[in-house]
Amino acid sequence: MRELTFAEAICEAIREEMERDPTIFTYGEDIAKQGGIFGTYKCILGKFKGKIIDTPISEEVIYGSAVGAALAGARPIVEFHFADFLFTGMCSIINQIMKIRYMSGGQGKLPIILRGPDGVARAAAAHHSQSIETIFMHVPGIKVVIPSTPYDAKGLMKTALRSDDPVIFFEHKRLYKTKGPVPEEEYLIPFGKADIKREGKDITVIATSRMVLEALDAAAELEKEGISLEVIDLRTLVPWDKETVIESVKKTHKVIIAHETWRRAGWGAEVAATIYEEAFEYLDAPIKRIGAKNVPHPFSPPLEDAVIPHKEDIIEAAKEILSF
Amino acid sequence: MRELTFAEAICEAIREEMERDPTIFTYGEDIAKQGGIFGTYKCILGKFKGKIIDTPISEEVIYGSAVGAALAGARPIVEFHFADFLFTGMCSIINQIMKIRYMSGGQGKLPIILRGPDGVARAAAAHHSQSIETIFMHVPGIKVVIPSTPYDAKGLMKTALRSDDPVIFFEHKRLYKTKGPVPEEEYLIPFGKADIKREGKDITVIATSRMVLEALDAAAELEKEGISLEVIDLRTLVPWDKETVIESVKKTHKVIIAHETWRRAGWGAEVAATIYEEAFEYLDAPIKRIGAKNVPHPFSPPLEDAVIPHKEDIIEAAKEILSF
Amino acid sequence: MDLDLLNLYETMVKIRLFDTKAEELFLQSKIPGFIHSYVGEEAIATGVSANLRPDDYITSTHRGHGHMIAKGADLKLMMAELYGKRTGYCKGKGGSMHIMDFSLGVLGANGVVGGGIPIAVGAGMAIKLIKKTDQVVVCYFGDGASNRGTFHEGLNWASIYKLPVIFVCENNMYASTAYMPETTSVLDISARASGYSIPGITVDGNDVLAVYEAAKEAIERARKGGGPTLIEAKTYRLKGHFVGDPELYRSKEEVQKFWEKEPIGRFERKLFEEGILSEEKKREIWTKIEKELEEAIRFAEESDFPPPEDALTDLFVDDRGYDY
Amino acid sequence: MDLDLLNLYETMVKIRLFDTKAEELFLQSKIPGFIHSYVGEEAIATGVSANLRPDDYITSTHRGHGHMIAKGADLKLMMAELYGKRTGYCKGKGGSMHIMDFSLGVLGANGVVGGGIPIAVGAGMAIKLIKKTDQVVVCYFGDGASNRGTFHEGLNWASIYKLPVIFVCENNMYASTAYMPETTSVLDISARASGYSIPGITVDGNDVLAVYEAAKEAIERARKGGGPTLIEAKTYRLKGHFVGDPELYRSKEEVQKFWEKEPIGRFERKLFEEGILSEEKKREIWTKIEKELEEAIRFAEESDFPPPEDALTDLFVDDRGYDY
Ligand SMILES: Cc1ncc(C[n+]2csc(CCOP(=O)(O)OP(=O)(O)O)c2C)c(N)n1
Ligand SMILES: Cc1ncc(C[n+]2csc(CCOP(=O)(O)OP(=O)(O)O)c2C)c(N)n1
Ligand SMILES: [Mg+2]
Ligand SMILES: [Mg+2]
Repeated sequence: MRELTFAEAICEAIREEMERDPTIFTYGEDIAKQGGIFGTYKCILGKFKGKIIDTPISEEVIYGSAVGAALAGARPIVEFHFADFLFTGMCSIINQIMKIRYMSGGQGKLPIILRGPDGVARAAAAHHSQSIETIFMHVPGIKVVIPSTPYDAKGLMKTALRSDDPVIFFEHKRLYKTKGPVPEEEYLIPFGKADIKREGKDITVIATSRMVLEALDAAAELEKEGISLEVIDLRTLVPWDKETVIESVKKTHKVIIAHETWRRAGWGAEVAATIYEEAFEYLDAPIKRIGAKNVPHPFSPPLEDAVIPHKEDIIEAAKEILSF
Repeated sequence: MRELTFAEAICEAIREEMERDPTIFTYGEDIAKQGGIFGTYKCILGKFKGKIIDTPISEEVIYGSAVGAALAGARPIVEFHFADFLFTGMCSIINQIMKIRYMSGGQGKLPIILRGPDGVARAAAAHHSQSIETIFMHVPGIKVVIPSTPYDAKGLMKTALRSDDPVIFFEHKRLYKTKGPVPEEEYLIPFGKADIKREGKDITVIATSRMVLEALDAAAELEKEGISLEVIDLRTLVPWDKETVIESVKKTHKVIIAHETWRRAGWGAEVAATIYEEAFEYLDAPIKRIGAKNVPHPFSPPLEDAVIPHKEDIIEAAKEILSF
Repeated sequence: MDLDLLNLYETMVKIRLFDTKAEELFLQSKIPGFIHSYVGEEAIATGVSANLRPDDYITSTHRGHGHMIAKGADLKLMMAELYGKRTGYCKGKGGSMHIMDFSLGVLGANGVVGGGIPIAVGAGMAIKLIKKTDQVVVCYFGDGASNRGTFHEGLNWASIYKLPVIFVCENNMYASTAYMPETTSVLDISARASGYSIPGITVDGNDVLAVYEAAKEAIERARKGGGPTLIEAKTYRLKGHFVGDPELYRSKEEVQKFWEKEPIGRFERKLFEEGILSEEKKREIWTKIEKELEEAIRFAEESDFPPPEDALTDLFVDDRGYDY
Repeated sequence: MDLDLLNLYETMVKIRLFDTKAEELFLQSKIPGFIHSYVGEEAIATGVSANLRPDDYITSTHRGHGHMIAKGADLKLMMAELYGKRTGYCKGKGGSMHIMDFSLGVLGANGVVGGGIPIAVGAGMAIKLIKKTDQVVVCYFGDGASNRGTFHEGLNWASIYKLPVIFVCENNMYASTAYMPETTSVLDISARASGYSIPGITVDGNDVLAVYEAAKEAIERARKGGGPTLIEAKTYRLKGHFVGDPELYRSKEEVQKFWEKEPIGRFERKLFEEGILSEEKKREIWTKIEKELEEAIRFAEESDFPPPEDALTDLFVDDRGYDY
């Protein structure tokens, strides 16, 4: 099958949907003239005249305007440049995008997509490295997509672009250049459906985004030692696929949850607590949660590596859990 | 002992510390002329000339200015008016206040207090009812105080005002008028020290803020049925008192966690996951987590009541847990 | 559009009576939450809306009853919403501060000061870039809001893209307890327009015809592609910030003085002088509105509260898999 | 202060050579992360800082090397920070984009565009309200930042309280890929000053003496309690937005044209003409700086990376009980 990079897959989804739906338009900082700083708009560079728009550095309006655009009949794709700058317009997101339909008593619909990069790049430090998906799982009002492969990214982006609800779509910086098979034919991936990226029988690893790749690497290494990991990629956090997770837990009785965002009160805690609630008697050992250390992201590479999680952390956790 | 309201206790702490430390000043919206909309500045109304300041509605500066003020040698107490409007200046908080000391490699100190109301009032709806303490437990860089009694509020506020680190201090709207004993003599309450508000032997209830009162009410009712709840008030979430919690769990083997903020990915998930990690074999039943339903806060009183948790939810959870 | 002066008069009286009644009902505890009265500012929404078509949009504020009524709202549905009844505009989920009717073009009253500005700008983008119609958007906000970042970002944005957005600043001299000159660094907020290279004009906001004329010019310009305008309508908030405000920050004399300039009596005198209004006609109008209002109150009182389970609807169009 | 022209020259050359070298080292992969070059804008920080005392403050931007150097930074500690070494200004935690030295009065380079504005305002508050000294604060930011809400909130705030803050907008015609007139609704950003009733002035930012004079006037006024000034220094970003920028958004010819106006050659010619600088003196200055720079590089290269455990220090002054 044809291979695309993660960035190309996203771009293709956007291009196809923009061709199909004339109400889609997209705006954000630095997208129109260079095709986006990570190349996510390369395939539409110079196309769709008037519908790919560079904006001022005015995040409260970048995000909040999506509400008005959607209610007036358009379908905005808003780039957030870096997840760290979601905070710059957070009120527009959390208090407007995520609440207005509910406050209105269900009037209208809000087909809004917020998309952009999150996660660490390399030595980008505390203002350009954050992963903050947990906040949008905690505060109600938006669907949260956080894919790990080009295939998933395309299929989920297409679903997002046909959804009538607000969606936030996180693209990990270190994934943009990764390649994977993407069929030429159209396909959509529903929200709330996890993907078992690798079947296994000893331990269930639940991950998203970059940590799925780390989990797969860990699984490959542990296989040599006769340890079999099942790697579940949640793909969407709101809604999230409890059934697939619980089913796997009932098979393996052991769980590792891995995310790049901070460990403390990260979404791993929610998934863990839910597993205990729904499959308490099936668990052989406490769930291991892996996440970043609870500090901002330091600049210096060795410090950065000490803060974010890696496959080694998964391997270590697997060994610990087996010796519980 | 003398009784004060929650609002009076906070004000007294601020007044005493302002008398002691001439570098303290305070600003925010609507504080100087009416003593604050919930009366938290009544006891200093007209005092400390030039140090109690009404500001424009400019939250990004209200919060961000605290960094400059602190680094230039002052000790700002910044009121956030409503927790919902923390989002309006979230970048100043999360990207500046919470990161700058770390990014600087530990230069200087940041004696900043963000304080103000959170939680439901009555029919204040989606923009004036939120509790968002979990976000500050998840993202590293600030200490989180969330008291339930006038006594604790005063002692913790005084500690905050002598701390050299940023502190966010949440005062529940429905607590402001509650009364409780507050000694005339000076006392401080350290961060990271939970308070057992009621001893019990059957179930540990871990709560903060308004839910502590609900838990105490639930405990009083359940006592009649011979069920004994131990009610732990965490008081601070960063840092939080794992030891006291684990000790109690080892005694009761059963746990309920109750907070007013949304249940999904709320701090209850972190506390639950931690308990499982550290006291797995001591647990007789899955932990019950109680929080708001995962929707914005509706206006209409019966809907609001359907969304936020009450003592009845604790009672129900207790009965369920005992019949596990 | 042909201007019907009696129509203007009738709209102003309707707003006045609605808000006067709402205040009364609030003080009788029939209306929960908060109410912000538009009494004294009726000429603004009335004069502006007389230029609007049903398919034009507005964004409103926390003080939004007048904006809704001037745009043609049904008093029954409004009153029911204020009561928190299921028959209200937002099924009881919004309340006074978040009342809206997308089908009327009202993209929301808003509990966030300045929160409507990005929304208005977004509607303008959809109109200009996607729908390519000659609709316009009116964005109401207060003097206090003019100090928020959204004001700046929104006006710059609307100017750059020449959006059909008319920014109407209702300068009622107070932002809650704050006297406008003490928190706002210009005497005329319209002076800020030059910072965005757009026309700015100050009008007497208590003179409905002056407002009408200023709005007419701005709206016609916007419809023809001439871009945004900033209109500052100078008025005075005759009532407290919210119903129940102790108003410690201003003198009764000051308020009294401004009652003499209130817009309805002023317009009425003019209409009498010009023979357009007679005592009889006046009685007819008032009686009609009073009846309409009584019906609205009856409707609200006789309507049911929403059942608790309604709290878990209306967040998403598609909530499959969502976890309430 | 007596103006030493050779001193100005030397500072500009130091900045130029530092950033030229940093670019080179970055391209050799010796410096990780991002680098934003100040080449071509040296006259601004140099002209401004010549008016500053050691106890004055500045807030800087992502393009902050020049601001640091002009305020007196040690090139060794700077270079070590860029390398991510433990001997750097921030022990490797900040890097180029978050370099700071509080003891020099540099309250941070900042990865958030416009993020320094609230910080500067806060330092101004501490000076004016608490410390009551005649210190001043210079707040640097770009043309792009002038469209952020913080600009508006900050200037209004500084005006109201008459704070000793000098806002220096470095208008280099680009905000990343965005050409200034396409995202900014005024031709002269200084025109926005009138919206805050403060003096606004545009100077040739490539003329160090013009910058010096404008800053002198503004800083003297601020020291005497005359409040803030907005200085727009018009310049041009000769290098890409960051080192490695493909610069698809502008022509080589355009850049070439502006190289002819670059500030150092221009000032040099003047100094030669006036007999203040000779070829010999010039060589002496350049050689001295080149040596200083070599030493700085050697220092950086010979320094150690921080050990991983350093990642868990410097967040709080008091981290007892904190959970990393
Ligand atoms: C972002 C934000 N900050 C603070 C508040 C609290 N608040 C509600 S109304 C108000 C005053 C608004 O003043 P103005 O914009 O002049 O409108 P007015 O009430 O005078 O109509 C304030 C501070 C809020 N709702 N939103
Ligand atoms: C709040 C925020 N939004 C976006 C960015 C990404 N970004 C970094 S620099 C930059 C352009 C800044 O332009 P300007 O203020 O003119 O400064 P210059 O780079 O020209 O010195 C952008 C958009 C950011 N760092 N922060
Ligand atoms: Mg006002
Ligand atoms: Mg620039």
